[in-house]
Amino acid sequence: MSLTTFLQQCLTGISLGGAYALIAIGYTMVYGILRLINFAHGDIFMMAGYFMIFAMASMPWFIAVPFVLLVTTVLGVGIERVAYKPLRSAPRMSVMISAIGVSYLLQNLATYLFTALPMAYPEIPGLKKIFKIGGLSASFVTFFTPVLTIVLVYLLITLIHHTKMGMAMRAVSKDYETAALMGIDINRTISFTFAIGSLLAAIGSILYFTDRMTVFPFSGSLPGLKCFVAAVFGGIGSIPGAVVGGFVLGMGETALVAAGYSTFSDAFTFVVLIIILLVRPTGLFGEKTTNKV
Amino acid sequence: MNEVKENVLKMENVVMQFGGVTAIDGLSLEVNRGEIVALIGPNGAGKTTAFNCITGIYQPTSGVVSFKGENLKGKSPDCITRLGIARTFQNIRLFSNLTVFDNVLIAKHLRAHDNVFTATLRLNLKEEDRMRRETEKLLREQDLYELKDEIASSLPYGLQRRLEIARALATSPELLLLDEPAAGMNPQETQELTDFIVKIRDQYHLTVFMIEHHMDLVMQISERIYVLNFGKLIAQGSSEEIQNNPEVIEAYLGGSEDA
Amino acid sequence: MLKVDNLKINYGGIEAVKGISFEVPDQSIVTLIGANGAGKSSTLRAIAGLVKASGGSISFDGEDITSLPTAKRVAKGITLCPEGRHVFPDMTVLENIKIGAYLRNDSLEEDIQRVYKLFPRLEERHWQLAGTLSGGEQQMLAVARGLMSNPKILMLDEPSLGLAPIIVQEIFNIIKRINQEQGITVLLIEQNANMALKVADRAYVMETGSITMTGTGAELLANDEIQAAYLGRKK
Amino acid sequence: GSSSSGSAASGAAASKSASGDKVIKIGVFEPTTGENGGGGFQEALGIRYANQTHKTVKIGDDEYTIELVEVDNKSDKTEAVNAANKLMGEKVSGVIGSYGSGVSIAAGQIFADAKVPAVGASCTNPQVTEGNDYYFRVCFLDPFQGTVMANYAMQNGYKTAAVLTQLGDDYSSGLGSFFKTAFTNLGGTIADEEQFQTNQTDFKAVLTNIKAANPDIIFAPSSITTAPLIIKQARELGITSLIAAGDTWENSTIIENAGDSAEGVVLSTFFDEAEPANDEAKSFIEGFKPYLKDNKQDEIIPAVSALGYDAYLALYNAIEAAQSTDGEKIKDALKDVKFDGVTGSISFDENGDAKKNMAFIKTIEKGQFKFLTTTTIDG
Amino acid sequence: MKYDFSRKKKRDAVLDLLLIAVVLGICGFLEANKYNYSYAISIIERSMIYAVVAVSMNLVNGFTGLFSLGQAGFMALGAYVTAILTIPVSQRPSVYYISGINPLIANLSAPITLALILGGLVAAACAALIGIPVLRLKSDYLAIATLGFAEIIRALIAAPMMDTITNGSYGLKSIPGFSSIFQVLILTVVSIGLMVLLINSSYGRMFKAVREDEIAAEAMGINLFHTKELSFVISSFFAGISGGMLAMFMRSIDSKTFQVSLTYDILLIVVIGGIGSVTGSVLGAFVVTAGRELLRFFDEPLTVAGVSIPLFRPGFRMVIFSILLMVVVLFYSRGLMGTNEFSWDGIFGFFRRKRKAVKAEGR
Ligand SMILES: Nc1ncnc2c1ncn2[C@@H]1O[C@H](COP(=O)(O)OP(=O)(O)OP(=O)(O)O)[C@@H](O)[C@H]1O
Ligand SMILES: Nc1ncnc2c1ncn2[C@@H]1O[C@H](COP(=O)(O)OP(=O)(O)OP(=O)(O)O)[C@@H](O)[C@H]1O
Ligand SMILES: [Mg+2]
Ligand SMILES: [Mg+2]
Repeated sequence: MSLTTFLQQCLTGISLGGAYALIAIGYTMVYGILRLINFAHGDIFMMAGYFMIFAMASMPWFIAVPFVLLVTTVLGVGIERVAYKPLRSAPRMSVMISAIGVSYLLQNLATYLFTALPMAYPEIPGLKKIFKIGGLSASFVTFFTPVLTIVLVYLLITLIHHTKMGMAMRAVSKDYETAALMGIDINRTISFTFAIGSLLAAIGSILYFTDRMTVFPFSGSLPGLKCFVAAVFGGIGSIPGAVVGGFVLGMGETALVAAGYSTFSDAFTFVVLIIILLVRPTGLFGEKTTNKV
Repeated sequence: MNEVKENVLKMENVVMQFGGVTAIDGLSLEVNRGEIVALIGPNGAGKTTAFNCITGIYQPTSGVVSFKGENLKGKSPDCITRLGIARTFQNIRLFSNLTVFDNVLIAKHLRAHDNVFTATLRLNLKEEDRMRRETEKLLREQDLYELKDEIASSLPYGLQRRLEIARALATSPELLLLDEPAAGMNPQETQELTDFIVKIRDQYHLTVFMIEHHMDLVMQISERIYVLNFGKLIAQGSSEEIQNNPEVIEAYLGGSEDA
Repeated sequence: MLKVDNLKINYGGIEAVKGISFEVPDQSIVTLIGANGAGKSSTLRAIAGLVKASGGSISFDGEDITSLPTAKRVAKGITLCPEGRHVFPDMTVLENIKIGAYLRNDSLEEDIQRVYKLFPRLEERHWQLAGTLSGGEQQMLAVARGLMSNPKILMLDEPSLGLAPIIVQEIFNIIKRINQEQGITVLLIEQNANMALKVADRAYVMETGSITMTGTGAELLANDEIQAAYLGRKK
Repeated sequence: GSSSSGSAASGAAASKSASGDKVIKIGVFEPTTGENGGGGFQEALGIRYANQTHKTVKIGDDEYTIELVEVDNKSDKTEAVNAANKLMGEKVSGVIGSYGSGVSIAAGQIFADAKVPAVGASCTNPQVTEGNDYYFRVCFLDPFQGTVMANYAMQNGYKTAAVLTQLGDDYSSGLGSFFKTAFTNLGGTIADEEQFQTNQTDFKAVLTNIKAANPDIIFAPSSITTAPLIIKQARELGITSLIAAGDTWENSTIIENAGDSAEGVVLSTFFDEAEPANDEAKSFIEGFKPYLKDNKQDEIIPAVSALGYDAYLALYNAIEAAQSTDGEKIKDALKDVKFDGVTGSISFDENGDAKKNMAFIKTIEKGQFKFLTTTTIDG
Repeated sequence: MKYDFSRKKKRDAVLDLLLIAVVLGICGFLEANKYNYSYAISIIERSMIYAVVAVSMNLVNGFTGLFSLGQAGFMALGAYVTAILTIPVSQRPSVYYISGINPLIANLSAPITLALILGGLVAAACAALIGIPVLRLKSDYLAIATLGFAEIIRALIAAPMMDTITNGSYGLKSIPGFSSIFQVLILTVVSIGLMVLLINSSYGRMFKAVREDEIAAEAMGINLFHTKELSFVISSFFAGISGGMLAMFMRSIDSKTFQVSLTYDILLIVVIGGIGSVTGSVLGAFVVTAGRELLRFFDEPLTVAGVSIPLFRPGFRMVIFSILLMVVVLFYSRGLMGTNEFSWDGIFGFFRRKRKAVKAEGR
């Protein structure tokens, strides 16, 4: 493999990893707080893609982008209200099924409304600008994604560990009742968590789809699954973990495909995951559950 | 019973560390057959941890725990139960969604002779029958028979404690470890429990080793008492000796107030 | 200050509390005693808004709070230290203490020092994850956390459970102190009826969902029936 | 995007024929949702249109109304089994479909067991008809298509090729491997072979490898969902090789989504509206364009619609020849039908495959599909 | 279901017999009119197959409390083993027409029942291996690891290196179907019957103990690993059997049939039926499978009095289906059966309550 090809592959790996990381953070946020695998996360991400298509059709990009972020956030919070809130005291499995149900619903709704055919994702000026250095070529998003990811991680960690809202989120994640006894408004905290999670999905969707150019009803399902794996890999609930997980999977996958083992690129994701879990049963940076007898 | 005291449980120089915390620091003690022995000490002294080291939930950092002369090192909790040590937990751990009857019946399985095929194909009806009869008998003896179809978690606290003990008895132990059996009971109930412990000790030829903070109970029935503080043994002896030991009073019992 | 009127609580058809009424006067210590399963905890949970009352009303400072959500009640100054500790296992001791003051916006430093003084063990272990504390340590933490919210009324559900005798005395001393020094009203549930009645200004006895007896602490302490049933003194 | 609400009119006409009339039912076994929902819908349009133009059939002295029974197989094999059984439950005399070979293979046994003949429109995989007496088809096969593209490449001086196929997809893998065989036999070199996973959206890694191999032509048969992704990402990486594929790519969504990058892409197909093969084709083109408009579709006739139309005609002719509504008899008649369809003259070989030896090659130019050439191979 | 059969009331025995007679009667009727009811038969068969795998999933998830999502992978193993062993030797060249068939399996064949059992055994053996490392994991981590293994199994099946055995991307076809609906019925009843016997045996109680509290279970002398492994392996065995049945039902399979979404579907059935209820799983299998089919008319254009209702077009069915699903989950969050099992008392009680409610409203 020539050096150019190698570097090009590295760029690909980094940009894929960055996109995975962004989505994985959203998973980890919601899981960390609600102990809920939000299967609909990938589909919220897909819907954000469609929102952008329609928004850009009728407004300039600098209005469309905030608009899409807002609408996606509202969608996420709305889903929480309708599908998860009534199940606060139900078995965890029911909530998960509800999440799967929402995921089905969004996919089916998208198929119904927008057909199964892919739709072109609009270009946001600047993001798609292609840089060519020697034989290498990469667009602006390729560099922008990892940087933005790191910035967001910093902000989120600050939020969770150094603000009151963050403290409330962590308390709610353990025990609704006791959290309420501390004066924490459970519903507001959870809504807030979903808002952040969906916002991240929306940001992730802009970067991801800009790089991949089309949206179809199942666009969210595979990244959804992979990013969930990335989140588990890093230790679900841990934000730096999700980022590391995202990059490891993105780059590992790229390396494998580049080496000609596409067949195992999906399986690879899981092999890596299982190896990590065997060594560290709660993921790379996962907190050990404290369960004193 | 033997005239020579046969020791059933022996801990020698046991140390248990969690990261920076040394929960038990060189604990040595013995419990002899047929005795009721209490382990007391301030909160966080390492009492529960000692129990966890005995029952295999933790592996001690160093030191030896032996049961009837057999070193328990590396043995898993189920294996230790099989050897004849049963326990209850500080925070009640019943199979909360199962019935009282099933809670006890499950424990009976330990001594059953069957395998998954004979059990599934109902070739073990005799064995199953025997387990059920024994469970019934045990429940009757413990005055729990009327409640046999109740869901365990719906029982009042005191009865849950009693059920937990019954379940432990169902494994046919020689040594019974009780971790704060009277917690959450009012003095009246505590008194009943006191009589109950003596009764089962005699009825099932048990050795009892218990952790307790209710001094009336401890002082009434324990033949010997060990006192632990910061993971170290600070005193041992009879009720009177302990009650009058200044170090124990200072660290644990406090002023004259009755607890 | 707190007034409970004809409170009823249902768990799936089973009536755990059958229309009880009582009052907690300002700056007093009131205790509820009674056998296991009498409905004491349920009553406190209803006051804190954790379970819905199926009938009756609860008012606080003359205001009806029966249908207020828990967080709002806490904001009004009602704090419950729940039965079974319920510390946040994955947070450190210090974080647990701080979260007790979630609704406060003033400086916490002084109060933290105060609870540290009450429970030196907690200061020693402020960095430890609460889930790994011993049972008794967790109990101390739960009480400390409850104090941090600067409540008007502090409800304690069996605070002495599983504590060493010396700490039990300490806890009751603390109860008296916060009541006298800080003027916090206390509503207490205790199995240790003996000590509870000693500190209580007023006591209620609950049996299978109803209040069967009431009086000052001293009155009940002297009562033969109570002695036989709850104080373990036969005769 | 395409919307289908206009189809209500035709559907209603089919399902609500006045009682008392003699009715013969034909099943339309297509995916209208799922991975291949788009293509399946276009194929169904052709069938519905054919049903409008050939509404009744005479059997003996009776005039029978042909009624279409549509089921959605969701591009999913498990769903396909139920959908096929539903059709059998409806007592159809014949079945048309399906877009996507996998579902056709899955349903084939069910049709055969019920002794109901099926005519595939665009399912190009050999397995569909192989060993199944009751399955026929009006399109050419993957081996043929692969060979056609290999011929085209060699004839136009593309000597090295890279093949990019979708794992686990019989259409893509099959076509890729037939292309490979034919291309090497013709003396070309396969410079690189790459595969990708279903639902994969990032092709940069494989494309980077292809770029390094620097082939003259990239043959990348795949679904219309992935096509624009491959095309755009290839161009973004600065790959300038010719990109080619099979019949699935003749779909305007590819042009819409890949935009300028799609320019110059080459593909093989069954039909070209600029080159009507016969009178039937001429009248079809005239009639179908307005029909597409009524259904809010682009007025470019998709090849699969033409094939859907032909499949319907095949069954229609067979029913007329058999003079019966009985599946078994219609099957026997199908073996001998010969008629001029819009995609050329059609008759079936012993396997049930259409005897075709011509394919159209098209390219994308200025955002339009443009006829390039026809290619014939012998035998 | 109770251990003590002698006390079972006469009424229940009569009703049981009646129920069996009705089921046999319906099956007999359908079988006799096979060609008129092929659609109904296919729905029923598929429901039964899903019922088997749903119960097997319930065994690990509901009764043993292990959150396992590997079902699709084990079904795939069962399906491929069954298919490879039962495709008629004469048909094999045409099935493996692209890459040829591995000589090892070219002439290997087995009767259907044996093939199904072997399929189950292969799945079980694989589960035993997987179980050793992963059963240490807890809750969601276990879920994602088992799901991962299922995907790895699927990737291996589809891998080009396996072409001569699994026919890679092209899948297997020409799998012989069921000879009659009774064959499915018997297989289903026997499989579920065995699982019910297991659940109600002393081992079933141990599973439940592990579910309720692992630490307490260990303190009762239950070996956690052995018990979990046992439940996992047995569940996978039956998942393998149902996979084999699915292969026979579909007549052609490929690796895509066994995607994660299949596991989700089964999980859905289990939860909708009620986690920890066998009859719930069976009921769930029928409700979900039949529900999805019965809604088909939503996909067809609807014209009322000459006006076409605009909503009705392809895809609408699945939208409605997902909404119904959400409604069930939201309003029956413990599933249709909760953790209860079917009993005649329950049925009568249900109607009595209904009647009372009606009366109460009437006043
Ligand atoms: N898993 C663990 N990780 C870290 N520290 C632990 C762990 N288990 C116990 N400890 C520490 O070890 C010490 C002893 O705890 P233990 O539970 O044995 O106390 P105890 O004597 O039973 O007290 P109590 O009477 O309050 O129950 C405590 O300080 C506790 O914080
Ligand atoms: N969540 C619940 N679901 C069903 N029943 C409950 C629930 N919580 C409490 N109960 C029942 O309500 C009754 C009263 O319970 P409560 O906890 O209020 O009693 P208590 O007086 O606090 O007893 P203890 O001294 O044991 O704490 C008991 O019979 C108990 O079993
Ligand atoms: Mg302890
Ligand atoms: Mg209580």
